[in-house]
Amino acid sequence: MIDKRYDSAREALKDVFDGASIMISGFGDAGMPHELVDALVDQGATDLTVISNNAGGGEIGIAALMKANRVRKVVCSFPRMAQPHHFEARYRAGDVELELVPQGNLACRIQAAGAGLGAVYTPTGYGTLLAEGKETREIDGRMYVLEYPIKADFALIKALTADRWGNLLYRKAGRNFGPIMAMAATTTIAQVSHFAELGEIDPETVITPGIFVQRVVKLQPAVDAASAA
Amino acid sequence: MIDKRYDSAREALKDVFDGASIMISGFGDAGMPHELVDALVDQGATDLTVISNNAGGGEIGIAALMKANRVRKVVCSFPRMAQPHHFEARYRAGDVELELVPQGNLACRIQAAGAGLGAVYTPTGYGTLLAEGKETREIDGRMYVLEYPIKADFALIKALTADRWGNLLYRKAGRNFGPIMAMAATTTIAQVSHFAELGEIDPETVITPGIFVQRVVKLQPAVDAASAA
Amino acid sequence: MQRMTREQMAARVAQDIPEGAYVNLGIGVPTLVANFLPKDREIILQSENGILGMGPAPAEADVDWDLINAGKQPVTLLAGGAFFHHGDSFAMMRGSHIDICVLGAFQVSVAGDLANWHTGAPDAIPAVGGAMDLAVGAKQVFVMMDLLTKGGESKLVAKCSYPLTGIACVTRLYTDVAVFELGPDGAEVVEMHGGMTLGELEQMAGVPLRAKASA
Amino acid sequence: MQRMTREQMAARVAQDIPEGAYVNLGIGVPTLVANFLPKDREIILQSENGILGMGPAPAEADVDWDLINAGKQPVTLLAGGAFFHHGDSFAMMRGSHIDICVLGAFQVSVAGDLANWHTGAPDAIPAVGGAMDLAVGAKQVFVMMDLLTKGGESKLVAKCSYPLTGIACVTRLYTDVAVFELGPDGAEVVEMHGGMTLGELEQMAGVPLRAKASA
Repeated sequence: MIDKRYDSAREALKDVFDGASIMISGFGDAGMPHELVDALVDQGATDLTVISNNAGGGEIGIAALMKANRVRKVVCSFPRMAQPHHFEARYRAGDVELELVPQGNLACRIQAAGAGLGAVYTPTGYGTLLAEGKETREIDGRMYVLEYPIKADFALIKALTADRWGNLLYRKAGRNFGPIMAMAATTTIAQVSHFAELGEIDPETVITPGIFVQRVVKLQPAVDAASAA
Repeated sequence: MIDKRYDSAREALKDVFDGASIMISGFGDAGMPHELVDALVDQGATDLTVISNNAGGGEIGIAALMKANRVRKVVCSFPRMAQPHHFEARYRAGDVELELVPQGNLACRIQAAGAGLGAVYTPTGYGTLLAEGKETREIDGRMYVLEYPIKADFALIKALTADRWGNLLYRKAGRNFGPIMAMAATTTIAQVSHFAELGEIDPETVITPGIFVQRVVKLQPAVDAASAA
Repeated sequence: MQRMTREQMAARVAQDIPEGAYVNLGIGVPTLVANFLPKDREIILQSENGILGMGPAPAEADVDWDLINAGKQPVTLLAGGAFFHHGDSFAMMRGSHIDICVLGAFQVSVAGDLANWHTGAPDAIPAVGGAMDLAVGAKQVFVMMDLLTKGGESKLVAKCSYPLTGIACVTRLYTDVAVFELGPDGAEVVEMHGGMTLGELEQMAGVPLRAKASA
Repeated sequence: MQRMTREQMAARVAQDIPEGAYVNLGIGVPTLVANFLPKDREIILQSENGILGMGPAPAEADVDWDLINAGKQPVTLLAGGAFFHHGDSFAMMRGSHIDICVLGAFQVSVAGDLANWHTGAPDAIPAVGGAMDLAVGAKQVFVMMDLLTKGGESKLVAKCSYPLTGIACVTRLYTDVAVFELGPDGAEVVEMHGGMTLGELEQMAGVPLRAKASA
């Protein structure tokens, strides 16, 4: 029997290795798997490359990884979120390298990895600092920049509901990067609020089919957005 | 008030022009907007480029367009479906040009158009007849073929339900090319079985957001798959 | 001279957004435009984090931190709205499905080049978000900004000195003193506020300006 | 010599599909494999037209023409199944999310080149479907075919004479007389049916063969 459910974040993260590349979903706090990332701090892996829209704010999640100096490189579009002091300190100390990627290029490079493409010509960033040194090409009268896929060893994402095959539902704008990161990582680990029985999720409404998800773990968010709704 | 609902296929198709490129969804009969395509035969536009997975079978839909000799070129992955006699006759007579595209390249070129990419390096077809003369590149030890976006003036797609903003739900494997074609055409016209009130479709379950749909029209399929379910 | 407030500028931008438009409002001042959209027009707001049909801020009791805009402020969803993932969201922007985006700027050139993501200060930690995607992707890019910096320098320039966000992408510029159309032939003045002459405006802007021929 | 029937070949392939595998079965003979999957293993079938968790053919009364496989035959959906669009479906294939695909073939080379979409006949109307995508994308590509054509020619060749579907993509070849592993070092015989010797098989295949070292 296929059963992708794990009993604890600790179990779900046990093979994360030093030097691993890790995608982390979320935009603001929505869809951010803070509890799973906090468990990664406890797990101890270091020298990580983090691919996420932000570089952590406050004291939990990615910020806690930064504080513990586990991150060698961040690939993100917007490192400046609220209270970015842990990232800023590491960045200014030279402990962490920053690859700044326009958000749409970040999304499409993650999608390219998930879909098995070799590279894509994207319109974003042409003629800017963020395309310096990159190959460009005029296609049909418009200029494009050649960008390569971003894949990862692990994706840590937050969803609302999972079944034992790994099918996922999300909640509102918490969906954001989850579905595309799930497709681009070797091992996708989803933190969810609920487990559903197999067949309980309407096949028409599945957002991430289980083929893209290797492990699911039920974790109670410290602050549950749903409870405020 | 935004209202994308049209009273008839005739009205919805009235500005289809000679020489237009037209995407048509469907895989087998599932998701194939036969009734909308039949109305296009009546509408009279000719010299069309049809982008679809198949090149028509039997007597209705794309086959009827073929029979009426309205198609100059077909871009598809699998022209041989059941009873392809109308396509075959036009093809052998030299009336219609065939661009054969591997199905995954077809899908990803349509997606590239919808997403505004200039071109993509795809793994499919490298070293085969279908990549002859195309630019190739080795990336990370693997060979890829450069493929360009496929866009269209119109997309004719079949969905299950629409609201007046053009949000769409599909039915089972009838979804296939509909969502990606809707994103790649200037004017997307969806044939649906039901109209829903605005707000009746759960925002979590919308498959094609209305931004990708310009017109919706309720047409009763001659043979309704749902009635057999 | 009377200058427009931010609210007046937002109201002016809102006038130019037609019924049925799909619109993305950038972080900061452009967000104000939502408050001035004509009540008799249905206009659909997109947020880069996966929302179409964004509604106004909720009452405090209804705040849901899974329903926020690109500026991470709580919002609501209108009937007819939809959620989607970041791939689809940026396909909307980059694939020219968004009719209008409204952005702030540090500088805009008369040809429509945009600089709004980076001051170029060597010690700044840069952040770009979705600005470059909106700049290249939306069918029309509107910029809202004061014409002058606090130091009195014109932000409408012959050539941007700040790092660029996008090239030749801004179509309309809404400032506190005038509205401009930008393009390969330079800046045209669509309207002036506060009774200025074209000569006075040109002097203030420090770039050559033409009056737009009336339609 | 006793040769395997199609059903026996399908059963043999099914043995090599492990618990939890995501599998795409090509049109035609490979579809038979579904009937022989071990009942004690959960194996998830994908169909290129947007289905995961495909179940067996329905009773005639339950046929639904919106629920068909890649061969356009009616199927069912298991609990836990999902529908998705063609973009996601081919991302599953091309992005190496499918563990195993099983395809038929006109010819396979000892290095794993596959020819299964086009006979090369000048008057044939070619059709490719998803064959090339599966060939390059699945983690493992299994081919099922009789070793010989009806005319007695080997379909396991040094170099394909038919137009290629993919290069160096086939990992295992299941025939009516033997099972092979293919790769850069050529063809290894995993097992032989009907009591043949390696020499007899090599003569029949017409290409150099090695016995696979036992694990």
